[in-house]
Amino acid sequence: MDLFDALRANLLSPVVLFFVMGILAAVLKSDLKFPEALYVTLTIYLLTAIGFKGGVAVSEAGLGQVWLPSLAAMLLGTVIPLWTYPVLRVLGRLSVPNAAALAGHYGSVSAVTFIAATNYLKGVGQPYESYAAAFLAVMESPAIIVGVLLGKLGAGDRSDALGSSVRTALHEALLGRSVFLLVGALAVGVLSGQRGMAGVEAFFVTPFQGVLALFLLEMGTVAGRRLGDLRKVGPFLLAFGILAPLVHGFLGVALGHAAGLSPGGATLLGVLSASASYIAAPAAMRLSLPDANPTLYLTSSLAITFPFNITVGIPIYYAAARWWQV
Amino acid sequence: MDLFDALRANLLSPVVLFFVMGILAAVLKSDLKFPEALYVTLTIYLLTAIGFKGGVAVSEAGLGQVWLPSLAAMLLGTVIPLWTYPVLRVLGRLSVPNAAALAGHYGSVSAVTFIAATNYLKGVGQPYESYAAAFLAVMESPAIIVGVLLGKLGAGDRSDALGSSVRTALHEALLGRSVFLLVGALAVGVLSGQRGMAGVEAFFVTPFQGVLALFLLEMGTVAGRRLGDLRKVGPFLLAFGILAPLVHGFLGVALGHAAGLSPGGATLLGVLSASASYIAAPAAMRLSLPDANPTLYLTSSLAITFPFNITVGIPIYYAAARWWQV
Amino acid sequence: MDLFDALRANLLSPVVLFFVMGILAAVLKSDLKFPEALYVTLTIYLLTAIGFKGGVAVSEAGLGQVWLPSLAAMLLGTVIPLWTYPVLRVLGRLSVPNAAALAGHYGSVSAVTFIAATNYLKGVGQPYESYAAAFLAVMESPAIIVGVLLGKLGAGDRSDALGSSVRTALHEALLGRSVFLLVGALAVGVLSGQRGMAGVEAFFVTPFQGVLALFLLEMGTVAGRRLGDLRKVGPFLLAFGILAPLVHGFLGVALGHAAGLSPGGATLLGVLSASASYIAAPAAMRLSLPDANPTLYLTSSLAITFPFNITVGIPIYYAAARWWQV
Amino acid sequence: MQTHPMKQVTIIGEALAREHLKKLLREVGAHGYTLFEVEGAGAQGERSGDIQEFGNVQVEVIVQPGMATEILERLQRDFFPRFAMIAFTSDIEVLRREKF
Amino acid sequence: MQTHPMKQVTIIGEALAREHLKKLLREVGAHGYTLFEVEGAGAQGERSGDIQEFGNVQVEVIVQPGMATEILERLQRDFFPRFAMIAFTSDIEVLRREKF
Amino acid sequence: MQTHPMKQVTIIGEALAREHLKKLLREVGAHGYTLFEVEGAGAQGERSGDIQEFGNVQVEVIVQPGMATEILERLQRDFFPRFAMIAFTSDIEVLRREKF
Ligand SMILES: Nc1ncnc2c1ncn2[C@@H]1O[C@H](COP(=O)(O)O)[C@@H](O)[C@H]1O
Ligand SMILES: Nc1ncnc2c1ncn2[C@@H]1O[C@H](COP(=O)(O)O)[C@@H](O)[C@H]1O
Ligand SMILES: Nc1ncnc2c1ncn2[C@@H]1O[C@H](COP(=O)(O)O)[C@@H](O)[C@H]1O
Ligand code: NA
Ligand code: NA
Ligand code: NA
Repeated sequence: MDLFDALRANLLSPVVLFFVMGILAAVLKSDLKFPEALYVTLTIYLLTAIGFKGGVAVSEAGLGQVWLPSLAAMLLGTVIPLWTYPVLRVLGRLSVPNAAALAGHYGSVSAVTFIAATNYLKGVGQPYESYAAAFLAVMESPAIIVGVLLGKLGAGDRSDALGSSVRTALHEALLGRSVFLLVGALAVGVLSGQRGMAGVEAFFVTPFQGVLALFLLEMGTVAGRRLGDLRKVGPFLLAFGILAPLVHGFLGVALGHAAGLSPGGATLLGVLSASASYIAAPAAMRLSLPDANPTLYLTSSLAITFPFNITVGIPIYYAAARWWQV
Repeated sequence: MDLFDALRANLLSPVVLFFVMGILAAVLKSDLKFPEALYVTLTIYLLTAIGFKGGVAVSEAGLGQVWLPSLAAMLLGTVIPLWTYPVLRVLGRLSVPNAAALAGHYGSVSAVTFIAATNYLKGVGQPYESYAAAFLAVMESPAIIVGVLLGKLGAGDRSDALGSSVRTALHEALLGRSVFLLVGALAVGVLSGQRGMAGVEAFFVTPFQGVLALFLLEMGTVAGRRLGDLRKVGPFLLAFGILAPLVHGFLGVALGHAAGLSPGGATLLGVLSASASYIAAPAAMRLSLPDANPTLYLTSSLAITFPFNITVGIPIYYAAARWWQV
Repeated sequence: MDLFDALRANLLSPVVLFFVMGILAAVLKSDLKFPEALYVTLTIYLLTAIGFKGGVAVSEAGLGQVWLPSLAAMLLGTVIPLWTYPVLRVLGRLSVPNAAALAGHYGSVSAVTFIAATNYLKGVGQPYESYAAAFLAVMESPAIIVGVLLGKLGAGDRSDALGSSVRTALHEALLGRSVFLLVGALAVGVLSGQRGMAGVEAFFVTPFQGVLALFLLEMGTVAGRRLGDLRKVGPFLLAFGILAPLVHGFLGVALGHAAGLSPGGATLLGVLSASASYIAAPAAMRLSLPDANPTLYLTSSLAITFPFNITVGIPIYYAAARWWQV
Repeated sequence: MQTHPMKQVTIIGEALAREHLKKLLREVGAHGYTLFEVEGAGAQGERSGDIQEFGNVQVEVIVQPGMATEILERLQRDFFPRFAMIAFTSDIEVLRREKF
Repeated sequence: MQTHPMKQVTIIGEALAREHLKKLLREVGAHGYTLFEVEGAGAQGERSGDIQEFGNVQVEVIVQPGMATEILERLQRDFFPRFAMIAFTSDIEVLRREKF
Repeated sequence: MQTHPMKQVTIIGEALAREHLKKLLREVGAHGYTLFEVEGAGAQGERSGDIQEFGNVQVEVIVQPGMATEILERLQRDFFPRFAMIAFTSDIEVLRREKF
């Protein structure tokens, strides 16, 4: 399947079409609005399900097989901010806190983008290492910490203030809802294994794709409502929000390949590397880098990079992973 | 199966029994109360699912087969208010806005009643045109516009004010949550087709009937809480709330038959024609015909016609559709 | 399978592991918090599903088979407070209202514990009388009434005041959300029977265990947040919260055996007898025995007895039921 | 714009008191009320909103000064001893005094 | 701590008026607003929150006294005849007067 | 009916500040608080409640005048620079002054 088919398969999948429908709802000012409780519920479900499935997969594959690619993923997340930061500072002429915050966002990951990618691979019948959720779990936090450190050191903070805000960031990054659910469910999956899966599969696995479609309908409205802010972020961030994921995506695919992952697994590592956090990172940055402007990082991660990855990014990284292999 | 069996099959189905249980909860003043977020969630799920399924069915059947009965449905919705209005004015001695608002409600449709009917047909093993959801989509709005026009013209409104309130009604009717979800999901279904259905069937189709049962439990409490208002609407509306659906039901069945629908499809068109809107129409009327009294249209559509159709109406229209065929 | 395996099977099941994860979330002060609407939704689903399934089972088994064990269950619930009360008064030196309220809690039942037990039996492949949900339905209320009576008589209330507060308790106990949902769904199940089950099984049965796992994740956070109150209740209630369920559990198992239940059914009766109410009873007691201290009965039922039963209690009662049989 | 002085009585207390509070307001003859769920903490500990039964409700009712006093007296007598609850009044200016 | 007197305008009415109220506040030039869903009862009967469309919203807006009067007048004229609604003002003290 | 004058401090700001606000209230020694989620708009744009993390909370705390000033000073210093937030005080009359 060439890039065109890969794109077509994605753009005509219910998940992506519902996402577009959500964007339309926001743009057309329809009064479609999901209750907050539903948003939280869907997040809890998706994170728990993906973590649990991943944990069961880890228990099947054995840590011996999982640790290397996981370590690679973690490193990737940690280093991405290190070059993203100078780029944003120099080319983007962004202030220290803004550059640091954005760097943290792009090093961290978007769980929903990852889930959409697994869903895409299922759709095109491409197998992948189902323990890949472990990559997701280990990639979310480190970049956030690095981002905060860059911001503090760049501002030449006195070490004590530094310590406290890194502690805040650590707390947010490790005990924040998303990370906690993901890691916790992973542990549950590892401990209960295939035997435990049998009982709950009908809830955590079977309806999963449909729930994702519904969730992306909502995410469409959320992203759509921010499209208005595109004017505010200027041309540089517009370009960055699309080029950064492409660069990071190919890098992730390459690294995944090097770490011995299948094309499916390499695609997922590419997607993780290309995705930008829009929940955990903003929360941590608001608290640890209060001088950074939320409009900048939220708009670029949520209104530019997220839709780009969901619609065309994923198939591109997949095509890259397959091209690489041959 | 004769009318008696048809009724029995309906009244002993979980969906209807849960509905009755909900009415009891309200009447017995049990503290059973669904959180608003759950109500919204169930609505979103049911509308998205029915729209998506319908869209896939349309993509299977092809527009060539769908357009004629859909047009018939649309016409039906548009003309029903035209005779309902004078009846309400003359026999019911209702004011212009009240008569116009009610006419709009009974020309429009209740998605839940339609869904309950598809569920009933499944239960009795009666096949039906699964693209019928398209009828639902095209019947909701026109009658609302007609109703508003009747109210404005009847009040001899100056054209500009007329224009503005028709515009409000149009916005409500076309971008209101229910219509938008239904039409949007239909489009998604048409575009992704059977291939897309495969992935999300386990969420949008398999558990559908059970979700409907839960939703009708809630709708029972909602309708039950309004039973107290029956005193307020007087004997005429009581009779109207039961006779109008019967007349419109038979008419819909007949028209469906004429449009070449199967007995199942004719039943559904009859149900749509018989049902009265209690969400989209009230919302539009509150804004466009503020002088109409909400107690009148909400009580008759929600506390009289809706329970009547759910319990005995649906089987009656089905019996009619079968009788017609032979 | 010996006690150790029985325990192991329970402690490594997703349901229990998610419960522990929830406790951890609360203890580690993660910001994981379920929206109230989700809590209510999950309760409604679980109670409706268990009631409906039970009702269908009753319609299959026939009342002739159900009435005797149900009566036994009801009696058990009624008498448990009668000895619990003096124990709490004399050994625990608790005030009349506190002792009476606690007695009512431990005579009544926890639906979630029951559901977790059915789930456990499924997990270990142990069949049980699936109409056992009827026991749950008849055991919730009587003990609450008895508890209120004990409190009022113990306080030497004037009969009229007595009457009114018993009436309040009756209303709470019979029309409270949980009892109403359970009994109502049971009735729906009895009336619609196996035929009705076919349509809604995919929603009320198939995903049930997974939903339970998610719900116990939340219940873990709820229970975990109350662990801090353990200091407040003193050593006596700590011991009581663990010994009472053990004693009542064995008693229930024995009675179930005598009433001719299978080991599975006897286990469930034991679990019901061992469990303590933490929703219906507290609500009723707050209103009918306002002088009783909520911290005492909520902490012992929710923070001690509930976790004890969920983790180790259930397998113990099961082992007892199997040991008894041979 | 002719406005009229009124009293707003705000009652915050455990959700279990909900129906009892509505009953009280009916009895004293208040013309209406507004109610929503809140979480909070006070002398009787933290009341988080995760379990409805354990949460709080906030009730706002606008009445003539005389009725405000009556409501407070009833709360003092029948509710404060039984429920985790606070109540207070504030001065407001309403339109259409006849509504209250 | 230098505080400044301001008016808080509170509007409670049916959810359908939501967007119209936001529009009104934009038109009069309020710098912000706060909004949440409530249930309630009044002359136009009970409005429980189970169906969003049938529920109420409470809108709080902090403005200069002059703007408060303007808002009330607009409500009186355009909203009270059409929607189940009440409105009232209360005196508050804010920080950073320039925000309002 | 003996009532006592108190200050109600109302804080409306982004949900992320939630725990920090609770901490502040503990530090100044407030006896309680009431909290609920709201949506709103202000200088820092619209904050709709669809994503908890992007929404607002409204915190109401009843305290002695002295403590009210202390809370406002802390908000001014530590919160206003970091969070989208407003705060104001109003005069109320409570029962059982000892509770506050
Ligand atoms: N000082 C206070 N300020 C604001 N709300 C309070 C205060 N004290 C108590 N509350 C509210 O009133 C409820 C019951 O208070 P209490 O009876 O003191 O536990 C608490 O859960 C809070 O929601
Ligand atoms: N006296 C009152 N006190 C508090 N809220 C009120 C009062 N009267 C009306 N309301 C609120 O305003 C809404 C509309 O009032 P009404 O137009 O009188 O039905 C009601 O649903 C209540 O939420
Ligand atoms: N003038 C106002 N009236 C009522 N609420 C306001 C006002 N200004 C701001 N707010 C609330 O305070 C939050 C933060 O305000 P801001 O920091 O100005 O964005 C807003 O989201 C609103 O909920
Ligand atoms: Na990334
Ligand atoms: Na109709
Ligand atoms: Na018990």
